[in-house]
Amino acid sequence: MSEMKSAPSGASKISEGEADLYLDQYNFTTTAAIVGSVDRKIFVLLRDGRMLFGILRTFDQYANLILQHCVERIYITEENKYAECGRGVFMVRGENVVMLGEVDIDREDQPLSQMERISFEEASAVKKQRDDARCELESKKGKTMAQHGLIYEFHKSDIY
Amino acid sequence: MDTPLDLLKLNLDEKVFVKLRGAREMTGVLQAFDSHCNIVLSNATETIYELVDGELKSSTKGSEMVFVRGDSVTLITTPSD
Amino acid sequence: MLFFSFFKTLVDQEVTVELKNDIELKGTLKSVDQFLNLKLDNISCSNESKYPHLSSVRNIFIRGSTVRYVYLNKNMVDTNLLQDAARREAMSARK
Amino acid sequence: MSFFGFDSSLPNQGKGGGREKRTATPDKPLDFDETYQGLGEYQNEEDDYLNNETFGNATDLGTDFDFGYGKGELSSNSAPSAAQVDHGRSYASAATTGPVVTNPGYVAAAPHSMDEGMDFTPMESLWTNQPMMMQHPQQPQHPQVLSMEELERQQQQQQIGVPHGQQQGYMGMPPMPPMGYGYAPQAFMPQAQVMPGAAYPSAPQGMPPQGLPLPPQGMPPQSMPPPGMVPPQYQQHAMAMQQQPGAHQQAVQQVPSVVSPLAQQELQQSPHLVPKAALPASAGVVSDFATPSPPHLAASKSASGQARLASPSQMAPSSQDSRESTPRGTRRGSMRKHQEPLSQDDFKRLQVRQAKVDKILRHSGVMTPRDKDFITRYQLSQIVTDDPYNEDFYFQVYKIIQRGGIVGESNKGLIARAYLEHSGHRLGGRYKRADVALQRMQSQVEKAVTVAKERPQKNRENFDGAKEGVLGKISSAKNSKAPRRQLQIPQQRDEDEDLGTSAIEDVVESLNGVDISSSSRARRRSSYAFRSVDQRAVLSRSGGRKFVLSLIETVYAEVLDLEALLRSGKETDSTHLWESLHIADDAYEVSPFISILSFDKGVKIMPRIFNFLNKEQKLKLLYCFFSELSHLNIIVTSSYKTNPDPSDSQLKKIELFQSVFLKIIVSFLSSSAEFLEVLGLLLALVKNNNVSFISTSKIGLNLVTVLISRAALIKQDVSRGSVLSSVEASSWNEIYDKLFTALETKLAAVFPPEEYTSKVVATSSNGTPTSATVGQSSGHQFYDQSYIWQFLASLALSGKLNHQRVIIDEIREEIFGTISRAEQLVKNVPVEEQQIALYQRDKLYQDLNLFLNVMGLVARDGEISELK
Repeated sequence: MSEMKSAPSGASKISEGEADLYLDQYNFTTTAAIVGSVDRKIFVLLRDGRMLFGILRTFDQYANLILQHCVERIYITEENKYAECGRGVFMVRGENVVMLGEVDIDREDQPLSQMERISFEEASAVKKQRDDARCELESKKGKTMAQHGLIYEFHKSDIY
Repeated sequence: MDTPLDLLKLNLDEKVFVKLRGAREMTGVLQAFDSHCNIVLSNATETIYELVDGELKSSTKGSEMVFVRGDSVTLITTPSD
Repeated sequence: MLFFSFFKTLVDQEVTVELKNDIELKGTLKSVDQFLNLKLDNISCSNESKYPHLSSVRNIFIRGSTVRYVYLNKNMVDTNLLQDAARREAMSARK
Repeated sequence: MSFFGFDSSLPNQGKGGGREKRTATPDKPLDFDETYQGLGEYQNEEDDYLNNETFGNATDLGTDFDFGYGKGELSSNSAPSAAQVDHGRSYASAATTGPVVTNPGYVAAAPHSMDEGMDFTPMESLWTNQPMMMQHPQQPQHPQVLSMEELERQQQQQQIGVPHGQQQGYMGMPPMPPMGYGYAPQAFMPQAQVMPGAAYPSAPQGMPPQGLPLPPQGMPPQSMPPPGMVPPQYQQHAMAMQQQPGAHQQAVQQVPSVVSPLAQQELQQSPHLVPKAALPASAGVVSDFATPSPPHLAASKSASGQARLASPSQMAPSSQDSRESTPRGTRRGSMRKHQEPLSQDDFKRLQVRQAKVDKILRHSGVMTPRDKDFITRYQLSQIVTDDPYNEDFYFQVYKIIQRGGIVGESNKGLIARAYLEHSGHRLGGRYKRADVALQRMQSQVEKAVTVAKERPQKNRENFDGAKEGVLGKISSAKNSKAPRRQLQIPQQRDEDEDLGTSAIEDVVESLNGVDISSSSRARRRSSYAFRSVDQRAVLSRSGGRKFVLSLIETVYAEVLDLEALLRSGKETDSTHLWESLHIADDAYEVSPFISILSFDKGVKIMPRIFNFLNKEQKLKLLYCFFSELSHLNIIVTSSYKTNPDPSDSQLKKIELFQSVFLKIIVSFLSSSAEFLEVLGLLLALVKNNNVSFISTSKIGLNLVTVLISRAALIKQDVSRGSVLSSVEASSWNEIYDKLFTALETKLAAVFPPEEYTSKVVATSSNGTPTSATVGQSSGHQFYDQSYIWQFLASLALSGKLNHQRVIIDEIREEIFGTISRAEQLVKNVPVEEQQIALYQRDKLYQDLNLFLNVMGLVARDGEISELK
């Protein structure tokens, strides 16, 4: 109430038409898209290819996320294996997020139940090897492409 | 003086050729653009270049309407043909 | 703001988003913001084996900058209106 | 094992003090909005959205009431007080009883919202019982007026899952567990009978609210919320709850080892030895507790803890559990089944699920509604611009087009509903109240816009900077994938450009006064100048492609400006638009206006241009158009002579021109053009063009037809009042003669050759069918010649007998050719194609007779006879 009253009247007052226009926008904010996932289990894919699972507790206007009970998972899909490592509470910088999504807790274990779980160290090593190989391949590819006048860039930090 | 975007505006509703990062090209009718070079093309044909044993091969993919995010775009011009 | 405005009209339509890592996500567009971050419902993925958990994901928020293309149907777009909107955008950018 | 004398039978049988009242609650769906509205005694229903302010007041409470985030002393107080408060329900008991069907209120709450498949946040569920209180004020247990002590007690409870900002808002709320994800019902937890929870209702009654402060004992800083002042048995309970592994996925999978009864016992016996060691689960489990949690919050934990303790041996790692997944929508059903005996798999699944749910529910609500509003407002204020309508042009107009112009309140309702649906807002629930949401949104919008407008102007100029954040800002330049403007060129007005334009304007202006009859302009354009469809060749003679395209864009800009004026109800002035058309621009060999029509977008804009031109301008425009028709790209494209092999896209261009520009001409001629004006246009056409070339093109022939048929109609129109004046009549005869002379001996050439028509048919049937062809199915299409017969008919109609004779003579072959083709169609046709063949035959006769009837003849059944 006080805020309403203290809102300066006159020049800065917005017209009803304008208010309606912005009302349209209300649902089209980053917040509106993410807020429904608060206090829910989500996964987050980071630009460096890391995959996090955890409960979204809060976020800010930069879409920095706070994940609780955070678990990092690595898939070695070609061998039908995966690994996990608990990370506790994570704050994820919004700029590193590729995508995030709500996980159905009733269905999330289904794909894993058909995979073999291996140690996280082992999986990390495989992943690193895989990523390194890819980096090398891609940068080589980039050079060849450049000779054909084509831009094919690859950045290590974008290996999602 | 015309800005590059003014030149792009001339090509609205015209066929354009777009070069993209990731060794891709696309032709299509320009339906929209903005200052980030985000574009919408209709009747688009994408050409994807791949290296197969060091040889450059290409494949194409068509779509009736596509939004192309500007940060992939490296060049927009009128098609040579 | 042109494309923000544009994507708002596509809400509740089925679109296919191709990411820069070549993955294609098909789903119903539920939301978009001014950074063109997209939120999709009922997603299906072209390459689910890369991210097996996507089968249990109900909705997905995609950071706009990771998007390469968004494939649409032509009947979702009023091309004449869109061209006009692009012109207006270009005009107001000049002013 | 009975920790606190918890009367576990209570939930099962649905009886006991306060609960009985609830049992009596009719099975009425909960309205969460109601809940929200009436937080505690703040039952100010009208001013619902002001709750935001209410929450904000929490800061005024000072530290005295700042119980947030599970300080140790709280655990001691709140648990007992939970029971103390007259709601007669402890967290523990509530948790166990939650979903039991004998408790209709709760059951109604949880499954309903699940049914909706979304937005059921624990926050909302916390309010679930509120409406019940409100709807049933007769419940004597509900304290309407709270003593100070009661207030304190309640506040202590409120910090359960409720962060600072909300405390005040939740005052008076009964201590209810979050319900969102559903609880394993007691039926699954045989051991719950001996579980300790029942101690809550009884034991705490005598507890002093503050409890006895105990020094924290050997707590690892991060591992657990300090048990502090909890009397031993409560502490034990808290421990037991905390050591539950559910919080972590890994933990879940390792459940058997984690929750061995032994470990449990150890914990109980040595509560102060914090269970890092006692927890065999991975590091993740420990870190689960990194965030201090109010132990008493473990309402749900106790439930699952019981479940786990109940049958540890049955626990299997969930990752090897091949159970079926439970889709969201089936939850309701699965909850209903709770009363039935369960298979082991189901049991396991429920346990795993319960563990997950517990983890989620604990600590939920860290982000308060106020936080959410703040971020939304922040983002809204970023969108605020000086010209919101313009910025959102496409959406705003599209919306109106799609809904047929109906906007207004219903629209707002939709917006509010959408907001409720994807925001997961606390207003959500079974019966979402859009009006309340709308109110909230409106107040938020108002705040956001007001704030944004007060922002110093300099920020506005640096708008990109202002938009940073929200995923936009990227620190590393190399990997910048942010939506950043890629083309930023300093904008400066070029003086020369202005000079150049004004020079052209001068020329245009000087020509503006020129009467259309002064057709003998210096620029006498060659009429048969080109044999090529090459667009560039034509364009180069009117300034080049780029120049013409820029003209078109200028025209668009003018039209958009005029339309904006029209929308806002202002006067429009077509002067600038007229100038931008370069109609009378003699600086180029071919009028730029003609070249504008070479582009689809130039054609498409014409109807909108015509909306703003006055009659004189329209006449001038058409005069220019007909004078330079031979240069019109579409004529070249649609002539079988210059373009014998038209492509699909060319056919579409022809189609577009026909349906857009030809239509404009027809409507202008029929609505506003005088006889002499029509003659003027026809004269312009005949004098300045090679008519016989134009007549080889479909568009050209149509244009000639339009002019002469309009003239013929006016001539015959008795209602016109007066017959033609002698001047009019002689002009007409003169011009017609000119036209006829131009066409004579070449009349047969209006019929495209067979190979051209068959190509058009083939192209059309491959691509989108156009009006160039006739026929329902692709196999039976043929070239539609009706436009040719229409032309011949109007030519014959306006001519004298000798003209008609010449026409018949010249096209005799085509007439008989058409008749024999028509007859051929129905011969030797399979029965199934009979229908199509008959239709096609009739169509051929119909077109032909259009012409023959003018001369009193009719063709049917392979013969020509006199029309009777």
